Amino acid sequence: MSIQTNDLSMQTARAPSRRIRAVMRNHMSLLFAAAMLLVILMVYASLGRGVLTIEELNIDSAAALTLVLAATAQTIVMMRGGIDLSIGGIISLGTSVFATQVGDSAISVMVWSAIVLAGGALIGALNGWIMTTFRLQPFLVTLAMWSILSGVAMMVLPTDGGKVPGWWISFANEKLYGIVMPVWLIAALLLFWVWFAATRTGTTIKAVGSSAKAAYLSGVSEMRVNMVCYGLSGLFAAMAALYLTTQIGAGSPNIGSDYILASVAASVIGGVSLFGGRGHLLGTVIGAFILTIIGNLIFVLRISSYWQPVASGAILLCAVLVTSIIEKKTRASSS
Amino acid sequence: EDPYVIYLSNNFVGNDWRQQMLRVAEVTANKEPFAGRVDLRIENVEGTVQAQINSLNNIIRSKPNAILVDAASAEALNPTIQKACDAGIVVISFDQTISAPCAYAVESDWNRIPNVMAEWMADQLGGKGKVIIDSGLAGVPISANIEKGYRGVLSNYPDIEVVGTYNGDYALGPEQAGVGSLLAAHPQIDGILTQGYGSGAIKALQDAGRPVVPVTGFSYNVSALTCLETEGAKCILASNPAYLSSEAIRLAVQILDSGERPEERHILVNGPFLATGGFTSKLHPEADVVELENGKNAFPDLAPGLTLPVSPDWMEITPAESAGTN
Amino acid sequence: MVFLDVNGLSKRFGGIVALDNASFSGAEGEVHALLGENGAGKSTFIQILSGALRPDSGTISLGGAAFTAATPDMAASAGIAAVFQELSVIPDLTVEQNIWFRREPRKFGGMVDRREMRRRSEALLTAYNFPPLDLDADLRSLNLAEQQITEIAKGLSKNTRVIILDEATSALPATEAQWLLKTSRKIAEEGRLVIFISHRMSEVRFVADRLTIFRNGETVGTHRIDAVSDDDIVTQMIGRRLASLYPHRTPSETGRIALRVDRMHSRQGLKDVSFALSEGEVLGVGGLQGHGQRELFQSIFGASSAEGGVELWGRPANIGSPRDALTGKDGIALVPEDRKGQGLLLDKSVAQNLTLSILPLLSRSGLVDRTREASAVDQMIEKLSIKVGSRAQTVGTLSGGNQQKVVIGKMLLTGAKVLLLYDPTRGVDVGTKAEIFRLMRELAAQGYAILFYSSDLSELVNVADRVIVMRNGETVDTIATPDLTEEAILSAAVLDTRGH
Amino acid sequence: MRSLLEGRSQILLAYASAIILLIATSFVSPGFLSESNLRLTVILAAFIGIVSIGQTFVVIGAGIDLSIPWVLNCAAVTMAMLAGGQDGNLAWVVPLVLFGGMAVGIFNGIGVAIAGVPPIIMTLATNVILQGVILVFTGGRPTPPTPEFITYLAVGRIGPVPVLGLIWLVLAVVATFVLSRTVFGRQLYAVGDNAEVARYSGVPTVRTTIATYVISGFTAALAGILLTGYSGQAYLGMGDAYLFTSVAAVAIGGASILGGTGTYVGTVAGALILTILNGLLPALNLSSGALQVVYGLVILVTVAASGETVQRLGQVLFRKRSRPQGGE
Ligand SMILES: Nc1ncnc2c1ncn2[C@@H]1O[C@H](COP(=O)(O)OP(=O)(O)OP(=O)(O)O)[C@@H](O)[C@H]1O
Ligand SMILES: Nc1ncnc2c1ncn2[C@@H]1O[C@H](COP(=O)(O)OP(=O)(O)OP(=O)(O)O)[C@@H](O)[C@H]1O
Ligand SMILES: [Mg+2]
Ligand SMILES: [Mg+2]
Repeated sequence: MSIQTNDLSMQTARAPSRRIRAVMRNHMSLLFAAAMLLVILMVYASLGRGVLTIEELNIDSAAALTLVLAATAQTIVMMRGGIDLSIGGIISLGTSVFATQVGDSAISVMVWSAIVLAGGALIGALNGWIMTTFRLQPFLVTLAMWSILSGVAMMVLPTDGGKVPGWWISFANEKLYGIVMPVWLIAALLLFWVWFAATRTGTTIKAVGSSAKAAYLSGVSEMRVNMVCYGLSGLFAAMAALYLTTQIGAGSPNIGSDYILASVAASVIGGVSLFGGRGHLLGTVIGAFILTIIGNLIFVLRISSYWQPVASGAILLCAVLVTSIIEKKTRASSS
Repeated sequence: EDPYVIYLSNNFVGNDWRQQMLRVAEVTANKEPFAGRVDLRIENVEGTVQAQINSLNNIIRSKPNAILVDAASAEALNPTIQKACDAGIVVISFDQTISAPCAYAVESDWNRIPNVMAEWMADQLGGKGKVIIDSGLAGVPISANIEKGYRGVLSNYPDIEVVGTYNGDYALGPEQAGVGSLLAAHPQIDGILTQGYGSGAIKALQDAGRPVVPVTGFSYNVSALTCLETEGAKCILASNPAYLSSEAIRLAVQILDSGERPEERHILVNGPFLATGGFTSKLHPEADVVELENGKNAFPDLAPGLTLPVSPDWMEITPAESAGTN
Repeated sequence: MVFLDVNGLSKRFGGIVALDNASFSGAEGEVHALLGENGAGKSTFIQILSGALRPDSGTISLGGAAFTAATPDMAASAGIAAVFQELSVIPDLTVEQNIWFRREPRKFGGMVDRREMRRRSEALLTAYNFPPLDLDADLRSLNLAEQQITEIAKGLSKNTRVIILDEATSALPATEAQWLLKTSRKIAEEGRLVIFISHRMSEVRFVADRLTIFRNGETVGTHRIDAVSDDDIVTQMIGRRLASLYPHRTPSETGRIALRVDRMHSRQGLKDVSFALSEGEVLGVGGLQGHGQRELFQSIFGASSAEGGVELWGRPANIGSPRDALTGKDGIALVPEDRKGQGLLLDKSVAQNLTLSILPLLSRSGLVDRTREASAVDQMIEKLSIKVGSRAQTVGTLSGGNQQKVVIGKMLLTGAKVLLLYDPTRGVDVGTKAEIFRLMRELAAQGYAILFYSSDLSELVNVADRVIVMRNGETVDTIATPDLTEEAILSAAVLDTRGH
Repeated sequence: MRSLLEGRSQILLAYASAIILLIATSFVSPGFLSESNLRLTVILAAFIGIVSIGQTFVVIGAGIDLSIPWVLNCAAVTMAMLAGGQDGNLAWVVPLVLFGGMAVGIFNGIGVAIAGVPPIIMTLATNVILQGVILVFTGGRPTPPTPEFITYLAVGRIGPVPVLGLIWLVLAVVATFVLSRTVFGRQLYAVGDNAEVARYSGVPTVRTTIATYVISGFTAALAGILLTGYSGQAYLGMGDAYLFTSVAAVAIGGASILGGTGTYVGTVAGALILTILNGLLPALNLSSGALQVVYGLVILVTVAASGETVQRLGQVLFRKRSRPQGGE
């Protein structure tokens, strides 16, 4: 009947524009983060360093990778609407165990890497189990776990020390087609995400973060989701620990704490919502690079020592401020 | 010829000691014999190892003559420092030093300091009593070192018992709180070996209404003043001088000038001890222990957070300069 | 012959008895309506059948075998799927992801097989001849009707012997509602059982073969649809006779213009809306859904920005935020479309929700006067006969209709003189509907000015004095009694009566 | 009924665990229940408690304030410098400093509520900037000693009762009253629960959000001033301990860090638990590592106990379907 057809035509007319809006909405934060990074790079480049060179890419990637891995862990948990402070403990313990136990042989490195990774995953899963069984806030459970793991790390290795094989340290500078391992790793990480986001597990985690109640109505098991999320988080934190040992050539029982807030910051800058359901690892990677490169920017700007903290904070703030404002406006008019 | 480009990479700005150290470095660089010969560039980073590694990488890329490092970690910077050395840059770590063999380490004598102070304590207690020890900042090598030294010496006195430890974190608040809770736990405490101010411990004793017992600490102005002004206080204060930075600059310039490098990578800076009443160490007879004296080595009109002594003997840095109050 | 047989089903929530020894029996090939006032226990019943809730006691048999389901998944595989009243869709997933959530077809490496999923989606949509639906749109970006349709698609996609529609039409515009009714018949003719819940008698008449009536969690009776009159049904539902659904309409407008909207236009799709709402008038807003009604209501309320003049009692009003609307001298109040997203704090108490907008009014020098608050709350619970265990019950645990009543109560409490009612009777039972309509006329008579949108045309026709018809964001026509009929509105909505 | 009872019983349980902890501690540390030590405990708890007032408001409003450490530190340092050790100057110095703290709060609030910067980033950046600002402002100069009166406020006592304890008590009563009885408090819960619904209900969401950060700035500055009294001087880094502690106290007190719930009464329990724990640990005579393990375990057990029990209660009384704690 005429009504139906009229209605049809009207709706279909609206559909495409809406699809664009939907895509916009989902990846806006990510786009803005990218823009932010670009601007910073421009400023940076204009200050006489050949920025857009492979060399720079290699150096910055090597510097950023630990944070990227830690932030990956955090992103997965934040997608589900949680937070994981225990990555601090996992990183500390990971480096400590690895640096104290590992020998020079490749076998030994492989074995102990495996052990550290497995340990991280297990500890993460334990977080998930505890918070589900006792209905506790992720914040508290992971805060406690952070403290516990740091303590254990300190028992394993009271102060910075231990050693890792020389060839392991130089891993970060190994080149493949003129590009260092960290860059390839980051690429691999993004590929992983593309795959992960396309799996049922990926969708489920996003769904629970978006609306836990609806997800449970659809038969999602809270226990399973939590154990998987925090397990993965632990796994990536352990990866961060392993890579970190190539950077510091030793173990450190308290180094992990440096990455807790930074990992959250990187994710948030990259457009991951603290309330769950939204985010993409690409954004997180961009966020991590922004945080890393701001340091370089300060250096080349030759800012006097007193002003350096002010500057780093101010740059970050300006960047986020501008993008947030634009984003808010865009959202307002597109919804 | 153009001045040496020397970078000072400092991993933490958040306490009085570091601020004085930075100020002293600047003062030194602009005083004879360095005025005009040293282009000192200070790079501060916020606490984290990662940040200092990144900062050092930036510094290395700009190929300076020398890098002075107050390090976030004794080990974690080694791979980066190695890069610097390979690039032919003179690397001198100070205060929190690093273990990389290619870098020099300018520091206080962390074996002598706890030894002398523990010996003094034992002397004060007549070889008998219950004491508590400050473990400093968890995970920091120097902290472990000092505690080890304290315990090592005290173990020679069978009648002295270490009944507790706390983390003083080199800050007043934690020292006061830590001592406070140990006082609660132990009805009898005859001596307190801190790694921090010592004055916090004395305050804690007073708050708890306990008699003031012998206290070891480090020579901050506030510590010295507290020891002098508090009724019946007995203190020994070791110095970890803030002018370690000037010593590092001096060493760097010396190496750059002469082009030859000292064999010994460890350069120990021996500041004097300040004590209420004189004391001569048997373990380290060479250690000079100066008697605390108002106006001479304790300055009521200067800031409490000032670290003493303010000036190395080979150069005149006034208290005002090191306090930045001029 | 009986296919689904339920006996002695009981469910309590703390003090509240939701189901009290209820029974139900449905046969394959029928559309079986389930009726009852708000809070009668229908949704609880449904949630138990579909594995979302576990009963305290009672037996369920399906096709002769005992049926137990711990989760909706298990229920679905056992042969029962439900379209929930409280939508179970996920805001940050696309329509398609929602339909197949956790049942996605997969290819190598566990990745979702998008092509296959798309194939199935399109097959599903065409099989039931769904209204057009953008499979890639985020649920967040959809309006309630579209979300409801997604929920329906999700339910039908499970392809079960028993399909439950819990007030699935309540959020749908006329055309889509029509479609769903036809679809339900079709499904029944395929030999499956459709359990259909609605508060719209006309729909029940159109679609149901039999109906079962709940009251206070008990089964009152089951009848063949042609064996009972509407009056009997209503009587059994609410336990008393209902004179008439619609109040007698005595014109009460004073002619004083309360709200004048002049050439209002906005990015959100309002092109050019002008009208005047006079004191004591109930002005209906008609037209096909999605032609700007929602945007109009929100823009007047200051919830979304729009250009164009707004006058209140002849004075130009400058409303930048809902707060301005509510706090302005004899301000404007809104019953928003989205109960969950805009109307209620679901995990706060009934009292906190009812008084949220009027805290300043209830307070002396910044302090909330608790006694005044309590009395205001009780009076509203009383007035709208909201079924609650206590003032402090969490709103989220109220039945759908009672939640809607809380939204209305919240608006009434503001004391605003201009009321914007966007589909206020959604999911509300007949008894209360009648009450609400009576209230609207009464308020009008007291000089309130009411702007009224309903997804149910007959409500507009029977309650409003005039109806402005919107089409593509413009007001295309104004129809007043006596020639105010559903046909008139529809034709105006579809073909431009200004004839060019 | 549920939400109400849940809130209440969780708080009760928090206090129960605080008391149990206290008793446990008094076994390990005989003098712990001595008057002087209880006084010390109250004083130390008061500092956590006072900074946590602001954090409680912010967290209820679905935000977080990570700028507390250096707001506190800046307040302490500027107070010490401006007062120059003279009580006489306090009359204008203290108000000025407190106002400074509130100004920072306004800055945070505007960034979050109007510009839409995620709170965690906004306040983190503010924290870093403030650290730099104070260094620039003081030239890193160590500060003069604390005026007598401040010291009195921090460690003085009236009879056996510590002055600071009384100050805290007053503030606690005010905070609780504001949250539970005032329009602002009630609206704050709404904003934290669902900002959109709040906005549709005419709640001044922007102003309300900003207000929470202002309060936080105020309490952080106040704590800073008082803390100089306790430690006898303002020193750089004195605030760092309060970054996670303040959030932990709020969370242990039963607030969800996702906003919409929480009470200050609960936070007080949190502050007490953390302080007693800090008093217990040194007495245990363990290695730093072991201490951190114990610290974590105790926190876990404490909150697990209350959390679990509450849930049981809820299930028994209301057959509540399991809903996620952090999920929505
Ligand atoms: N989780 C719960 N906690 C407490 N009471 C509940 C809960 N769920 C439902 N109830 C109560 O059970 C009763 C039945 O609710 P139900 O949703 O089944 O009614 P309904 O027939 O669907 O009404 P409506 O037509 O308004 O949807 C209501 O009084 C409701 O308040
Ligand atoms: N939660 C929110 N997120 C983004 N913008 C908002 C939010 N709430 C309100 N606004 C915008 O901020 C402006 C002021 O809104 P609101 O009245 O809530 O804050 P307010 O400044 O306290 O109000 P008033 O100026 O009357 O005191 C409005 O234009 C509104 O659109
Ligand atoms: Mg229902
Ligand atoms: Mg306003």
